[in-house]
Amino acid sequence: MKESTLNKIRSDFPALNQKINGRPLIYFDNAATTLKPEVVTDSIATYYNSINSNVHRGVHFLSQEATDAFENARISIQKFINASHSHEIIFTKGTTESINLIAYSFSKNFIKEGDEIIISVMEHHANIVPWQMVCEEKGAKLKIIPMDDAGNLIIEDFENLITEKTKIVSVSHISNVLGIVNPVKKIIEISHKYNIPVMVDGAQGIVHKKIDVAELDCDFYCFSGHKIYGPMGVGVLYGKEKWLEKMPPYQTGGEMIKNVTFKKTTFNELPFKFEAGTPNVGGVIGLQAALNYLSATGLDIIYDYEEELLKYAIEKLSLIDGLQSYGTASNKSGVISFLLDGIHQYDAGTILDKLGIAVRTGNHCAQPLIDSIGISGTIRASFAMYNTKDEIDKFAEAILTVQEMFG
Amino acid sequence: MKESTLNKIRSDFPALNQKINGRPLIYFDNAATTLKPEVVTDSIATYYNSINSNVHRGVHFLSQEATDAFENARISIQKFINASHSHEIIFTKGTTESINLIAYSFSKNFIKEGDEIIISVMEHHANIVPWQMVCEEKGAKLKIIPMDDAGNLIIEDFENLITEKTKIVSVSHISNVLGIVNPVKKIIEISHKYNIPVMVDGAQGIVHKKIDVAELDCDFYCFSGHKIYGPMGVGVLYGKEKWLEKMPPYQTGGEMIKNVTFKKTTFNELPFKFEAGTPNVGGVIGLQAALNYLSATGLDIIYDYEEELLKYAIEKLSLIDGLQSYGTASNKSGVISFLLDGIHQYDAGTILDKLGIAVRTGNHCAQPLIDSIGISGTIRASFAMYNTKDEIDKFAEAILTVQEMFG
Amino acid sequence: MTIEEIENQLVEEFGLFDDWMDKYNYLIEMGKSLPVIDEKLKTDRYLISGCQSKVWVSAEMKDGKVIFKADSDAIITKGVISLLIRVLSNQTPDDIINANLSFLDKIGLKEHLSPTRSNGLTSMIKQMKLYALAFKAKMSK
Amino acid sequence: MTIEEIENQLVEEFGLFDDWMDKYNYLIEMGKSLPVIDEKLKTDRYLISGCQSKVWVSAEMKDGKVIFKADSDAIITKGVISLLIRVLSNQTPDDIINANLSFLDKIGLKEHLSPTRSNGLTSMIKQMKLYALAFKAKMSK
Ligand SMILES: Cc1ncc(COP(=O)(O)O)c(C=O)c1O
Ligand SMILES: Cc1ncc(COP(=O)(O)O)c(C=O)c1O
Repeated sequence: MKESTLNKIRSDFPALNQKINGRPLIYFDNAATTLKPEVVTDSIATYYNSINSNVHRGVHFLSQEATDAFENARISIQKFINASHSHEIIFTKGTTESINLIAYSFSKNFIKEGDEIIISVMEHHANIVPWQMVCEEKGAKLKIIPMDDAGNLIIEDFENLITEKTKIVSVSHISNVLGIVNPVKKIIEISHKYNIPVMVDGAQGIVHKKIDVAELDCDFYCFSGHKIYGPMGVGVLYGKEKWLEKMPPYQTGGEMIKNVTFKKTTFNELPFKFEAGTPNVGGVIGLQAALNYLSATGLDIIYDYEEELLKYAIEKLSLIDGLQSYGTASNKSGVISFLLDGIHQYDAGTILDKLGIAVRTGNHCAQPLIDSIGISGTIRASFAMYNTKDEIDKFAEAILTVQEMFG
Repeated sequence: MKESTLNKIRSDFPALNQKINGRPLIYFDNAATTLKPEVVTDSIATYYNSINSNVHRGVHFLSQEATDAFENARISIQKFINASHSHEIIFTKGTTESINLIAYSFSKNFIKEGDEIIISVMEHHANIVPWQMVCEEKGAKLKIIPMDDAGNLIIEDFENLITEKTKIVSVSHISNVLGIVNPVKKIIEISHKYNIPVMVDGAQGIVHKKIDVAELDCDFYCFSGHKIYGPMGVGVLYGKEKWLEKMPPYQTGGEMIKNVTFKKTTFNELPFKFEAGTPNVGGVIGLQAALNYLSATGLDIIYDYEEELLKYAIEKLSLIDGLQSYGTASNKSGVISFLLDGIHQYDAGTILDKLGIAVRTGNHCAQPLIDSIGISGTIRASFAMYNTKDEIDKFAEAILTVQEMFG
Repeated sequence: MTIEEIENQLVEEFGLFDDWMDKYNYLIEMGKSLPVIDEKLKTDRYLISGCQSKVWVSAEMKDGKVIFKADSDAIITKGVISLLIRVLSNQTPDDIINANLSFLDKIGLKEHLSPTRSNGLTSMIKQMKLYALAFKAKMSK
Repeated sequence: MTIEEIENQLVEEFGLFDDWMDKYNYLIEMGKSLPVIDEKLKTDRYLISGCQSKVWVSAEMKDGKVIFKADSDAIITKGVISLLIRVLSNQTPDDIINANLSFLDKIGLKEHLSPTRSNGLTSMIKQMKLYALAFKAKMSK
């Protein structure tokens, strides 16, 4: 990325322009939530301060404008991930809700006692617990794809897990702890051989990779707005029409119905069937602004730069004695996790914070993965397009300071 | 309200400052969603442009700030509705989700085959369909409190509906179609005599009445941020601790768990048990800003003025020939619904829109109520604190124009 | 007349009004003068549902041309319907299928055809084109 | 010494440092010198759970005073624990229950006691006060 582009980007994110404990903020907690470019908050404010209205069914001008803006955002998102139809884009409040929706609605029609669901060992709790609930409710069984020491999912083991009782496979695109990019395309190919649908948890994938759901051929793809420079409280569930059509509604109420009598209620068509209640129009418009910002900046430029940054960070950290990295496989994106010998991650995180560096420590909502490695947590640094090599240099220095303090 | 106060309020809402079809906007669609004072969008922008962070479990400074801001907002809301504990305030994405949550979690532990659920004839679809789903799922029965011609719920009939199988009563505080303020306190008293919990759909109530859940003694109270001058995508479920403690979680994932292994997952305490995934921190902060704005303006001043406005509107409309009002009972707030003889509501709404007046027409997501009156919809005008008598005068004139055009 | 000729005619007619109220008054007139359709066609079978104003539409084939009949309970909707019928009725299936109906934009009534507008008109046009398609398929057998 | 006296002493000690790094170095020293607790107390029974750093706390009654023992797997947390033990251990139940611990604020470590901070210290103080309450109840029987 050209330096001028990087500077331009940095100037678009007001939150970068602050000091923490007297030092310029170095924000390496992007996997938890990214900062927002000013166009996002501007677009939200503009929406509320002008066309602010509830959508659908309103005859008045503002309501029409709001509806058009909302439905245009749906089409933008459809194009951004290359879905076939805009009605395959369902708005939710985030990845967690998207997965809960699928777990509920898919299992209602397709999972019965004795059936099996496959996830991987490196899933976020959001892609574990909803399936555990389904298993408990239905008497189904959860099976786990293991990984090798470098963090690669073991594909042969996966194929062996599949039986005729396997009804769905749900895996993360990119691990939020290790940054490993999982071979989702391979997993989808294998699963489809057995006619098993695959849902991809794209909470981390959406921001670091070009997503083309047609090419991936995944059956479901989920992500959160707030992890791709958009606002909180809005998320997306992409689902193939053929599956969404066959799934019953999840939440019920206004918008998602066609006809209500006390005797019998009939439901609306896609996508509305899955969108009960007043949607988060402001949030959806903010998300659209974020995606537009990315497209305008140039996706390839961003992905290349992020790759460069990650490589640089990995190199830098590899020079530090007493630093143990996790997830060393080569296919990585956006995230590194490590520990310092003899130093608790909480201690390290606290001192890094004092030095103006925001990292996350702990189990990152992926406790089974952390347990399987046999540690109590990691220090996680996760990068975004506005981070710099200079910040990574400072980070490496700060780690040395931490080691000295606890040495 | 003093004119200077009213002018100040109007100047705080940027959306009022626009023309629709060449005329100054008269926004009478407040029951669908209110406009937002600038402090709301400002507070959202400030959050995203500075402390923007994911909450809970983060060691770094910004994450702490975000967590404190988020939990302070919870306490603000607790105080606003006078709940006993801040952990009785659950953040959702809106009223619809709040009701879905209760319907799911309450019924899971407390409703079995043959049990009965009581709602009223004037409920919004959001307070009908989730209960229909529960009834279908569990083999329970939905019973309906009827109303008289003026729109009063018939309390004697309600008491007769109660049996030992009645497990929960769910009614709206204020009807979104008729503006009738239901006798919820009376309904709660009666229900509690039989140890039946009551949930109040406060989507319309929250904005026109001082809500004191302790005094009301309701077991649950729900509302949406966007109908009380706050952002979309955030809502509240208040529940008494004793009920929330006994209800299983609804959505699952991060935040709401204590411990996850592939064998066994244990859940977090209240309120987190019911808040899966990254919450809408920006939305919650925007909602808090809205409530602070109301408190600073003075709740009593606002409620008195809204009453005055409504009375004025009712009087004005009563002078118009060929105008049929619905919900003529005396205890009304914020909303009027009517039809013009021989004129379809859609036609009237279209012309009013051309005249710069935003009203809503149709069944207002309360089809059973509309059916029970024997009409196909109404024209609904709903008021907020920034509306004026002058606007109501213009509205009355506009209605005459409509009558002339279709006469 | 061809579809295009009728469209031009309508654009001209509406060009006479420079204020919206006259335009709507004219539309209302047209709505009122739309031939009333047989009450027995006003059944669920011909109903376009899920809308604020009900719209019924039926079609039959006569001498290679499609004859539409339609109605609505809202008069403005009826007005727009009458325009659509003037343009599309008594045309060949092919011409109907290919019509782009840009005249509504030109006369400032495009808003009524927004797919998000719940007056049933968008669904009605879709339905009219579906009828044309069906007749075309039948003819070519 | 009374709780207040010890608090003042700590405020004085920390007053010597004018930069955060010295303060944290001192805290780390204190953490390291916290008497190691019996490994057999490091069980779930004494664990304050749900936190990033584990905290164990136990208590016993001696001559009308409560003796606390505590530990953590994180050294900064241990440092703060050692301060809390210096202040609260060997005090009467009543004094413990009434302690407001404002010294942490004064020495610039208040952040560690934020209820939203998941280091377990807030829960630990709650637990210490609960122990004190329990002993008090036992005594008054
Ligand atoms: C891989 C993965 N899945 C799911 C989630 C949950 O996303 P959200 O909290 O936005 O619902 C996250 C975010 O923490 C994640 O990283
Ligand atoms: C009485 C009532 N209940 C429930 C709702 C649903 O609220 P929301 O769409 O914000 O979830 C509304 C709003 O339309 C309402 O007026």
